[in-house]
Amino acid sequence: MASNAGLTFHVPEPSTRPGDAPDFSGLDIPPAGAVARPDCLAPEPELRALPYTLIRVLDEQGRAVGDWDPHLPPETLRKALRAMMLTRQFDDRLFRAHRQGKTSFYLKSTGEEAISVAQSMMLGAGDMSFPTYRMLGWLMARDYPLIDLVNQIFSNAKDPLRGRQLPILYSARDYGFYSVSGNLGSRFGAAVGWAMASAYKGDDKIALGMVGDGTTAEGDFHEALTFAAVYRVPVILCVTNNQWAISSYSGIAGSELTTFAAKSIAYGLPGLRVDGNDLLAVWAATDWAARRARANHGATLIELFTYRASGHSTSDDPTRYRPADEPVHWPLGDPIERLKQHLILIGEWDEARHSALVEELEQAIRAALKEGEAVGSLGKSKPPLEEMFEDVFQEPDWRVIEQRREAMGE
Amino acid sequence: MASNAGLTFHVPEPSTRPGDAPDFSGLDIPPAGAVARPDCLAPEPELRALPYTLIRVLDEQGRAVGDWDPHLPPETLRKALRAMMLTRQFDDRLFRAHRQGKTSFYLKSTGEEAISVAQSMMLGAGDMSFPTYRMLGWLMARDYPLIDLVNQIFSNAKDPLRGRQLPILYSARDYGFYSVSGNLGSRFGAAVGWAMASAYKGDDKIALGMVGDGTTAEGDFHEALTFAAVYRVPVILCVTNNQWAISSYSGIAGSELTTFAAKSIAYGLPGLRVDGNDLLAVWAATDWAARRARANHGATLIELFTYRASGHSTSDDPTRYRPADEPVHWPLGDPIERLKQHLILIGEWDEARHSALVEELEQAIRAALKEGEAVGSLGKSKPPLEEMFEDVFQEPDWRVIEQRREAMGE
Amino acid sequence: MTAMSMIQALNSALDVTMAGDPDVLVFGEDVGYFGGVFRVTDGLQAKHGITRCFDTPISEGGIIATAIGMGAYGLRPVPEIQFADYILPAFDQLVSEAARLRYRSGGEFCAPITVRSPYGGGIFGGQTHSQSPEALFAHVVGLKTVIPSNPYDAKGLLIASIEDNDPVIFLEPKRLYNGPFDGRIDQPVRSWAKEPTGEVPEGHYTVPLGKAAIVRPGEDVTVLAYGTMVHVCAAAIEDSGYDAELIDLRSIVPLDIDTIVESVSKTGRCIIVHEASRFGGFGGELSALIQERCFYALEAPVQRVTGYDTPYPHAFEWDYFPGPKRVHAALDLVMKAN
Amino acid sequence: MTAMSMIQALNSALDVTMAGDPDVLVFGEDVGYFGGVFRVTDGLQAKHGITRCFDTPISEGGIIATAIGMGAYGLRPVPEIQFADYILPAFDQLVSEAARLRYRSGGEFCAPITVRSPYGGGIFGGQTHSQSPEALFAHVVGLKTVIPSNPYDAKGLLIASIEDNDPVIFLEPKRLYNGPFDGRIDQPVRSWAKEPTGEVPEGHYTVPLGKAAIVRPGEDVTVLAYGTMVHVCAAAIEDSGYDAELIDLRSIVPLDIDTIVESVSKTGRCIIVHEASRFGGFGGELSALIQERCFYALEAPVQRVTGYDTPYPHAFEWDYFPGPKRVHAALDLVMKAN
Ligand SMILES: Cc1ncc(C[n+]2csc(CCOP(=O)(O)OP(=O)(O)O)c2C)c(N)n1
Ligand SMILES: Cc1ncc(C[n+]2csc(CCOP(=O)(O)OP(=O)(O)O)c2C)c(N)n1
Ligand SMILES: [Mg+2]
Ligand SMILES: [Mg+2]
Repeated sequence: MASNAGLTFHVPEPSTRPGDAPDFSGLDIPPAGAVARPDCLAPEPELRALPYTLIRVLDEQGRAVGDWDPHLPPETLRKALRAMMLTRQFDDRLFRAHRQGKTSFYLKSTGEEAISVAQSMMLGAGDMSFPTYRMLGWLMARDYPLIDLVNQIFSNAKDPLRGRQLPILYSARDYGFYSVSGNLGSRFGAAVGWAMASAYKGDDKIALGMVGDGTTAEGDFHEALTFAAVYRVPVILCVTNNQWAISSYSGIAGSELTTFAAKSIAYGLPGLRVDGNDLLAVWAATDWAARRARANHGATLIELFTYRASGHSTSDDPTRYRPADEPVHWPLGDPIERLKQHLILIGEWDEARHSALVEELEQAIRAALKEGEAVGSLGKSKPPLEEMFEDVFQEPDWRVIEQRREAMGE
Repeated sequence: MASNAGLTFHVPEPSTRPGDAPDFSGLDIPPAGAVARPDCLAPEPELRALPYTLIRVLDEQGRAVGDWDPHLPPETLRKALRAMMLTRQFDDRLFRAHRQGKTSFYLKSTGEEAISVAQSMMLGAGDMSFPTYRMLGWLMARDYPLIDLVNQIFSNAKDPLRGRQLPILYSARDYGFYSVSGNLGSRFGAAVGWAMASAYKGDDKIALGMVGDGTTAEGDFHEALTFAAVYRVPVILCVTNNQWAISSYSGIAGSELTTFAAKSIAYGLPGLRVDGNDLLAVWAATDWAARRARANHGATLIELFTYRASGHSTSDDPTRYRPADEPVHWPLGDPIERLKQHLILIGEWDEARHSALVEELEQAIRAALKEGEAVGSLGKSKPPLEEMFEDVFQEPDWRVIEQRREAMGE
Repeated sequence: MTAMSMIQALNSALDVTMAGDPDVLVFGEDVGYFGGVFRVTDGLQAKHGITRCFDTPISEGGIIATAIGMGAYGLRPVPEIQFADYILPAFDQLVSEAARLRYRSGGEFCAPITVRSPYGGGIFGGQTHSQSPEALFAHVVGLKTVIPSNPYDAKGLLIASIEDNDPVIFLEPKRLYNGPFDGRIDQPVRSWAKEPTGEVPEGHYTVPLGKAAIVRPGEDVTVLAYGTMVHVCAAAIEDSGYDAELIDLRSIVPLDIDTIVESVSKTGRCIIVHEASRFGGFGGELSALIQERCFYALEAPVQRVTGYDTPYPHAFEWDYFPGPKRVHAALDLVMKAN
Repeated sequence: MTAMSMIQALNSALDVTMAGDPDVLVFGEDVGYFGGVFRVTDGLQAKHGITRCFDTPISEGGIIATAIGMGAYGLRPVPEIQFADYILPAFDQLVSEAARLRYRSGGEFCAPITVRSPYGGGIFGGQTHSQSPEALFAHVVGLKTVIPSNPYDAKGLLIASIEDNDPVIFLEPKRLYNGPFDGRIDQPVRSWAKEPTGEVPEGHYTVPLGKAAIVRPGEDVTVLAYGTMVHVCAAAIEDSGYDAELIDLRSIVPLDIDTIVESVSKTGRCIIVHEASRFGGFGGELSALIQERCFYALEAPVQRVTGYDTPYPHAFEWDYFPGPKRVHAALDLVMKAN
């Protein structure tokens, strides 16, 4: 036995902490347009370099460049811009509502809006996403009623989820949005099962599963990818790498050594690594994976590389574990600004229209909030107590019936 | 939405079933010596081709060729041959003992002996393996007493595990052999934790974890590799790909699309794919990974490519799901025959010595069996009933004490 | 009616539902071409096609997650977990996803899945092929747990479970697969062939969930059991000579509380028998319910006869297994009380 | 003695054991630099070094598997699971590995690990930040389950758990982290500062596992509780005016059966209170044990006051939470019986 005493192990640490100057110098960001777009039916062995680069379309000037440009009509781009802005403004407003004591919890997707907006718009109405809590953009892009969001966040008498769920853990079947839960990762495999069921029925609907970078460490992640690969399932499995998991940076999930997209290689699946702050790149990559899936060539893993610009949630204060000004130094910019700049550059948008839109959305949000508050914010209104006892099973059994009676003082 | 109706999914199937002629034509086996041996401290990005080839040392003539030849002294080779033969003969004898009703269960490692024998001999006495049920060779290579094996298999009064475990689920701490359990996969992460603990203490001991090809689909597999990679843990994580998981061929675990060694790439770890029927190749690959681990360069994933020559266990009949004569057509031969041929070729062994050794081992096994039967086979002897109630906790609580009293009719 | 073993009855239940409903799929480790390590899915792949009955990777979490997704789409999957001991890697999927989906989504999604799994001891399977985890499921709101004790019930309950729109854990007493077993280990092994409950209709029928069976009416004492223990209790009652009322719960969630209360109110005495370890086992819940609801009728403390609070140890199979002697002793105890 | 919140007391327990034993390691999601989402591990990394208190990947199974391996080597790991709701992905590791290792290896290996996790409701955490899974652990042979109700006990029990050579599930009632809470939601929030049990020694001491505390002696009726419910029961007893004996179990495995039996034998009446859902909950086991051992002393049926058999619903926090009113009603019920 060769024996060098003194084994050690290593605990990854981010390069900067509070008080340090932000440092993104370690990032290797290829220029927009630099990555060639292979045929979406290409066999996996030909695709093994893709996980180690970064697919980008919008360059620093706001031009759409390269193979991956999805060439979307301006109308579509404006709709995407609107959905991203609505998400951002709604998040900010409801975050404030939490600070005002109107609900128990809130969580924003600031800086990550391009991801769910692009994917929501790109995929079909009948496709199903298995979202995380950070995908409000999906619903915004599909015009989910603001008042239903507010009522859910307030857990009030008109809450579509009947007061049962923590704020923002939406469920919206008709909008292709599967029930979110507090448990991380445990729905990744359901995305695969749903898509397998669609394939079993010879249907044309595909599924999209999403987890955060931190959540890739769960066994669920591996199990979902294994099933997706083995049965060649029409599903798109995604990782939003916003580089943080509450206070842990992505190195704790393994990013010191490789990319999240490269996890695809373990399964013989293609892996795309995408600038997640670039709506066009997200769109194009999702489209590539969707075409592959619809052609029965199976699943793709997509890493959406982005940055969590806000705290994790209302329970978090990121200045305790990373430099307070880190968000403003993030080199891949803001997804809303970047799309706006592009639209202006191609002559399809201007500052005046932008300001007007901000105002219009603000009004809509204010109206929805007002309507929701009229019903009641948390604690001021709640669904009838019976709702606590419904849907445990399709038909309540004697336990639920007896307990309902007790609770209602009958 | 682009929509081609008619999605499908795919269920992998082996190329042959009972009644078909065995067919290994799909295998891509490079010649022995073809794969270059990179420096064991090389960074992972330079190693990404290794998982897609096959490290082999012993060629068809029995010569040891190429970079990976570990250049072992003949004495060591003869010791390895002996341990493999002892494993094979013991397995055959105890399998028959099961058929004779002397125990409830048995499971052989026929065809896979090179793996655990090479690893057991190569690693140090203080290193710890987290084995599967198919690693008897590890114990044989370290001269674990045959009588203790027999007594465990018989669950008799002298069973070192006190009648508590199913036959062959050994535990042998002093032999670097962690407690095996019926649950697949759930000890892979413990191997990582053990090695981390060793590193924490600045010790020089490393760990080896093992799972079968089928078991790679468990979440445990992914979680162990994630922790091993993130903390740069001195552990060797291995997959014995014997191409079968009871009745399911390895395609059901994902081998249609890639290799098991390639799963290393997901974690930024090196992956070696090795001819598991070639004791020298297994030795060399384990040595490479051990050197890397001991130099604090972290974990390696090793796929040992082999073939399960017998049924899964005494509960299995492989002729129900694969051609009955498939084992004899397996192109990578028998590990015992191959090492024997090599030893003869280099003038360090001959048929007479071989026959004598067979006989010697047979005697030793027969003696151990006799001794075990004198104590009693299953049902004829068992440890004292108190043993059922020991070791639930370090100190029994009142429940155990009361129940022991009841059971013992006190 | 045809004579069927429990394995054949379960196989028939799957076959009948698959034939009647194209949305029923069966999958699990070794269930496809091979037909399952206990042969329960034998022939289903050949008959219904490889996309309706297929092998899965060894990943219990993945199996259940896949089933939940299929259920959310609208299918009615019937996954098998090879041994109940190996359900635990899927425990989070069952508790956090399957059991909670309908509730948390306000009824938008549900998990109409039936998870079949052989459980229990009596086969020298050692610690990890013998466990009875039913209490872990009974405590999980949103899960149903069903345990048959004979071929007729097995088929009818399995069909009812598959047709149910909530997640069902369907535990199959593996020691009863090929014949009844009453714990008299010195007796010859029996088959289902000569048993009345081994006579099984070939077509579709259901045994409703939540309805216990009074296996043997009686006046002296109530005996509550399920699975293998039903047969053990019948033997013990026979040995004891008491006029005991033997109730086979058949499903523990939903629980047939009315039948239990009615019986104990009548007899005033009760024993509860299960193979699982005692502490925190389902017997505790039953005992609590009975003393809550029949307190003034009780003439003796309710007794539990159970596996010990140890793992299931290989050499001590028959010491651990709660056989007719231990049940008989408990009957004596409650009958002699007061 | 220093005034400490439960968070500070737990932090002190970790600090003291880490200082005294180099083999104690602390790890989990966000526990390192950040000090844990509830701040229980605050400052430990800075003080004891990054290899002794560190962040882990989000992988509860991986965390526990790693801890088990470390324990087998000879360390004494204290992993944190961020919320008890998220222990379930590690359930197989806890049951099949940690709990069984000593037994199945004939004592060659053991798992001296302490799994800390905040549990319970009362903080509007919704379905997945409010659950009380203790019954799932109580049924698992080989696991100990400890639940403190105040800072003094929290520190002493945590040190005892870490020093114990068997695996301990250490559930921390998160609603009590910063102050006692008796369920009177109209009252101002209290802190531990003015409570006697908030006076905590700075150094090393232990509170033994398996020893209940008689919080309030009484003659009329026995009240069994643990965690947050101890405070709720105290309030309800105060409201009711009965001379109730309030017992804080402190650990449910090992269970202090002697103290329970002694009390109920004396009072003849008993209520059991827990926040977890009722069916199959730990109250069932307690109720069964009591009627088995105190049957002839009982003057009224043992009553359970528990969470309902539904998930923990966000808007209905105070309907679900078993507050003092419901406990009071149960006291009336048992006191008026007979
Ligand atoms: C199974 C589980 N474990 C732990 C948690 C606690 N938790 C909530 S969010 C979070 C971080 C998630 O990080 P990531 O996956 O990167 O997603 P992000 O929040 O960055 O979108 C953790 C640890 C949880 N909700 N579920
Ligand atoms: C968690 C778990 N799931 C299922 C089983 C049942 N089982 C026992 S062996 C086996 C096949 C294992 O195949 P593989 O990992 O390839 O190992 P091999 O038997 O080929 O050595 C299965 C499914 C088990 N023991 N544990
Ligand atoms: Mg993240
Ligand atoms: Mg195998």
